[in-house]
Amino acid sequence: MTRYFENGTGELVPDALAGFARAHQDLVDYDLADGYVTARHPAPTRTVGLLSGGGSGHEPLHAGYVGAGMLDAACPGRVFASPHNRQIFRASRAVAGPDGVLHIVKNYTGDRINFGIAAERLADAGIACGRVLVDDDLASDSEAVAAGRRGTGATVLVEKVLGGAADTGMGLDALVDLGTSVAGRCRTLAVASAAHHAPVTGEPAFELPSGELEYGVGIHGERADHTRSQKQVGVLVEDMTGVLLDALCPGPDDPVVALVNGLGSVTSLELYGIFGELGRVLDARRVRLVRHLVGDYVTALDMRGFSLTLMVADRTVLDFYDAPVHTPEWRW
Amino acid sequence: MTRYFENGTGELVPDALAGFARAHQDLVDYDLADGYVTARHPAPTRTVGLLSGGGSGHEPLHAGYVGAGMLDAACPGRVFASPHNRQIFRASRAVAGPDGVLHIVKNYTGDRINFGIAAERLADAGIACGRVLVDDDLASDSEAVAAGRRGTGATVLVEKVLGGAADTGMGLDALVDLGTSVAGRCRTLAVASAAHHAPVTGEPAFELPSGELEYGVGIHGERADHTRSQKQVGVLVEDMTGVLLDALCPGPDDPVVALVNGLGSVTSLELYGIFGELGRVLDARRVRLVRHLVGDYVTALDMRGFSLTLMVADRTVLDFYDAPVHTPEWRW
Amino acid sequence: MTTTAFDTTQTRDWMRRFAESVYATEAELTELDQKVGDGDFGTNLAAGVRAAGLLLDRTGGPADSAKELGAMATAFLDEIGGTSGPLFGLLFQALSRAAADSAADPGGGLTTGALAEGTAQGLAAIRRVGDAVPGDKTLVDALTPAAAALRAAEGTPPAAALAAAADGAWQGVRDTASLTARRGRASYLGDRVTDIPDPGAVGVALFFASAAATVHTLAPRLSTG
Amino acid sequence: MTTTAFDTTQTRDWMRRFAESVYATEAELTELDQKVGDGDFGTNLAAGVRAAGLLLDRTGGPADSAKELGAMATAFLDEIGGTSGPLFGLLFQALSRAAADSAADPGGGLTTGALAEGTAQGLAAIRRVGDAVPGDKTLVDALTPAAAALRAAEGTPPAAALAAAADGAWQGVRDTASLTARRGRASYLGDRVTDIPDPGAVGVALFFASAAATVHTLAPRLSTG
Ligand SMILES: Nc1ncnc2c1ncn2[C@@H]1O[C@H](COP(=O)(O)OP(=O)(O)O)[C@@H](O)[C@H]1O
Ligand SMILES: Nc1ncnc2c1ncn2[C@@H]1O[C@H](COP(=O)(O)OP(=O)(O)O)[C@@H](O)[C@H]1O
Ligand SMILES: [Mg+2]
Ligand SMILES: [Mg+2]
Ligand SMILES: [Mg+2]
Ligand SMILES: [Mg+2]
Repeated sequence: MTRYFENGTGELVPDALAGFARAHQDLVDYDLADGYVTARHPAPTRTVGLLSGGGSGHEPLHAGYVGAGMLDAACPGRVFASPHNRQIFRASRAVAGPDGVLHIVKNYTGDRINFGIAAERLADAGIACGRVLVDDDLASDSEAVAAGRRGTGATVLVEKVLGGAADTGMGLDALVDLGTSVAGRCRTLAVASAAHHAPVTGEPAFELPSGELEYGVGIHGERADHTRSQKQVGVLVEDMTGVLLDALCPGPDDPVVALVNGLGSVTSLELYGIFGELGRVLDARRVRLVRHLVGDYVTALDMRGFSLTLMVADRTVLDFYDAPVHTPEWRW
Repeated sequence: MTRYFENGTGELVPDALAGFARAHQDLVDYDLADGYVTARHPAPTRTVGLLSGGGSGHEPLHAGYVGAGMLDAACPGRVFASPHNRQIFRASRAVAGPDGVLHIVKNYTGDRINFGIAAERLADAGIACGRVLVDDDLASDSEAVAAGRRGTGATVLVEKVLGGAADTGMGLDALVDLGTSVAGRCRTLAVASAAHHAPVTGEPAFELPSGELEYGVGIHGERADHTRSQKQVGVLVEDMTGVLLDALCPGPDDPVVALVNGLGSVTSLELYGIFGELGRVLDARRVRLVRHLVGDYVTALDMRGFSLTLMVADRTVLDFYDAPVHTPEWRW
Repeated sequence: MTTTAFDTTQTRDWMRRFAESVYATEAELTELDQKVGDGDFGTNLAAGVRAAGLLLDRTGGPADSAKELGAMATAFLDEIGGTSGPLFGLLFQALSRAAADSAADPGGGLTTGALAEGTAQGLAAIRRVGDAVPGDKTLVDALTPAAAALRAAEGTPPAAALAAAADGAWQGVRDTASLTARRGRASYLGDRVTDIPDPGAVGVALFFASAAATVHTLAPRLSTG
Repeated sequence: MTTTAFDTTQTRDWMRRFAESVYATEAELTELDQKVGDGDFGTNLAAGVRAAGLLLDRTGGPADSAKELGAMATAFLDEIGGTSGPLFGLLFQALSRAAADSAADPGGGLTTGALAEGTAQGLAAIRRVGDAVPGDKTLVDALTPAAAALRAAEGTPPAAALAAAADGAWQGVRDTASLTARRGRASYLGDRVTDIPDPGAVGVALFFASAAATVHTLAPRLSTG
């Protein structure tokens, strides 16, 4: 109780979920026993339930995106720890449609393991279950990382697109294909100028010398594999965007969607400044920026940093992205 | 450039506004020369333009609330410095309706002075101008503070209610009366467990010993008039709510609206936990909580704290509050 | 020649030294305002003198003292927000008006009488708009003794009169250290902040002191010991 | 009697000492995981032993070693997320199954053979699910030598065999310090983190070491000097 406003270690997540459930009782139900959140008004046209989950501390991900047009259920784990398989299994059973349930999983070992065990149990129970793995983080795109790229900011884009698609009645296999294809066309890079604070100790998860940037940081306070000195934000964004574009190589006619995402305690002033720089860089490179989001979508507790995500879309993907959504934290 | 992502001192606000204007060009226009933001699609039924403004660093206040159903214009000053009178004068002239323009002003000396000078100039130009002063902060409710209570979190509630009212075609005098009455029925209290960081130096604006809370902090890093030791959040919220209710004394049938507001870098987990506690306290005291908001509405850069605002409403006020709104940061 | 009135060059030098003093002490002013306010006073004041300089660049510079002071007034009133920006603007506006009046008199230039009159008028306007009285721990506490010193010095040359005004202002600044603020952001702190002088008052003292020389650091002038 | 197999009381004492060791070293484990991961390993492991304790309270406690280990398996598999939670659960599940098998044998109880078999099966399951190989800097690096030591100790009493397993595990832990992680969160750090042992591996060593005595602090066991 030095920095976090909480009732005690370990109470942060359950207390938050209770408050969240009351705040949004018109939109979501909260299963207290098994600790998952479900949508109250899913589209009747859906044949597949959409479920995601992962460690807490990334709010609004995932519970904030449960509702019409997006997720049918979210399974929040403890802070930075994947949900356990029972939670995932029970939530999946609760929201599975006639064509089963789709798991949207960020690529982290813990999430893969727990979603994997839950999938085995679902198969055992005769419930069809598919998986879309999100692995957009460029910083972990290296031979040395056997686990593969991490899943980060792109998760919200994948959830939104799949939500729009599921509302059309699309079946499980088609959703898996679509989601896998969309996830494959997203890349993210994240930087931080200060670490998040560990809830248990109230202390920064790591120390960064003043003027240094953690370049390629993860969303759990995993440090990046290197630091670099802080530059003007225009230069920084230009560098980051260059790396993302090199990985994605959008064609001149490809519509691109951008997410400028705050990791926790970067100010809205900075995020909009960063978006301005991103727009300039994309204009100069003749990239067709057709949609954008600016705000805190996938956080890392109170980390002081931001991530840039680019998604190469097409007409179909954009239609699903534009489809109506009504969740606690995303509405149009 | 040690902590803030920016292009240099003094560029934070103009760069942010440029990015904001591009991000929300479907909703707002940005006058670069005079530095104000206007709504692109105000309701044709309005006869009075609604304008607010103040120092930057409180985002989404005010520019994030420019749009249909809320503000017609916002004048952002430098970080924590009120806008200058020319900015206010020009923006007022741009959005004044046939029945004039209404200034929603947070009670701070600088804002009063600059809005005051602008009002003189508007009178001179033959434009009717009214003012609603928001002064909800309980911590500055003291004989010793000659300037009176500060204006803080309630500002967004007043802006929303007046927006709904203005859309009905309500005239200037009636809006002033309504706004003044609504502002008078709002009280706020804010606490922080860590200071914001000054953009110029990147250092905390003040040091708080670990385990201490700044109790009654302002939204510019003005320290509170005392600190107290950090308690469980349930105890803290109970204390704060008690003080607010003592000041407002809602009757058993009065509908009450609550705002649980993050000041910058408090996590969404904590804010929902706080809302849960607030709900419990209000239930126990049989206060009729009819509406609520949970999130970052009025911030103090990256201050680690939150504020609680209670508004005693009535049927009319609730109708205006519930009216449709479509701004960059508030939509329903 | 310099004994009875400031000519344009002297006024311009004074304004330039004031700008220099503000830039030189910006960090110290920031620190003071961080202790009793929100830390932006130094930035606000620097933005004002910068805006005035840019304004004069654009218009090709002033032809007389009144216009030099008028540029300061326009810059601070029109471009600078915050609490102190328009208040300083009101002071400069009154000084500019007094300078214009005295320029019309035989002898012309910026006389001690004009300085006394302009400062008195500026103080009155600031008190009207900001509602502060002496003792509230604001810039009024430096401007009041400065105005009194100028009035008492009528008949003496402007340089001497302004030196007396600066002395009075610095004393006013030091006196604010022991006051409990009742106006401005510092007032919210109650009795928590003591022994810190008011930043706005320091700004006023800087202004008068710069008539004689640039102020490169505040520290020696703030110590009451 | 204690020479050929652990009875229920001995297994229960082992599990209790393990819980105690976890609580006692939670802060040290947190610190380790902060350096190479995300700082929650200590919390996750503590949540697991706590959940197992609560489960046994609810069910009135176990009747035999297999059920004692089974409670651990259920708690970790069903209640604990994170990477390590279900992996530890798989180890306990395999040990519980082996214990149940050996209890059916004449002589009964938890024999060294059952411990060796269960650990080998657990290791295999962990490798199947988590895809790690020795040298990836994970808990596999402690579990592999522990499994080998148990296999080599078949025929000796469980207490001696588990002591050998603990020695092997601690050595495995110390060896991870010089490895570059390829799995788990630590892998994202590349070569930036060296000389820090893997927290999950420490958890495995704690488990085997607790058969003999509670571990109150990690420090002496981690130093390679
Ligand atoms: N009501 C007032 N009348 C006169 N001067 C005031 C008043 N309130 C504040 N001041 C002066 O303004 C100074 C602060 O200016 P500045 O930092 O620009 O304003 P803000 O408080 O808006 O950040 C204070 O140090 C004080 O001298
Ligand atoms: N693929 C894997 N296979 C086996 N063990 C692993 C693997 N990845 C990580 N681990 C182990 O898990 C430990 C971390 O556990 P924990 O902190 O609970 O997980 P998380 O990384 O999800 O926070 C690591 O120290 C390592 O021993
Ligand atoms: Mg974790
Ligand atoms: Mg200010
Ligand atoms: Mg200030
Ligand atoms: Mg971990």
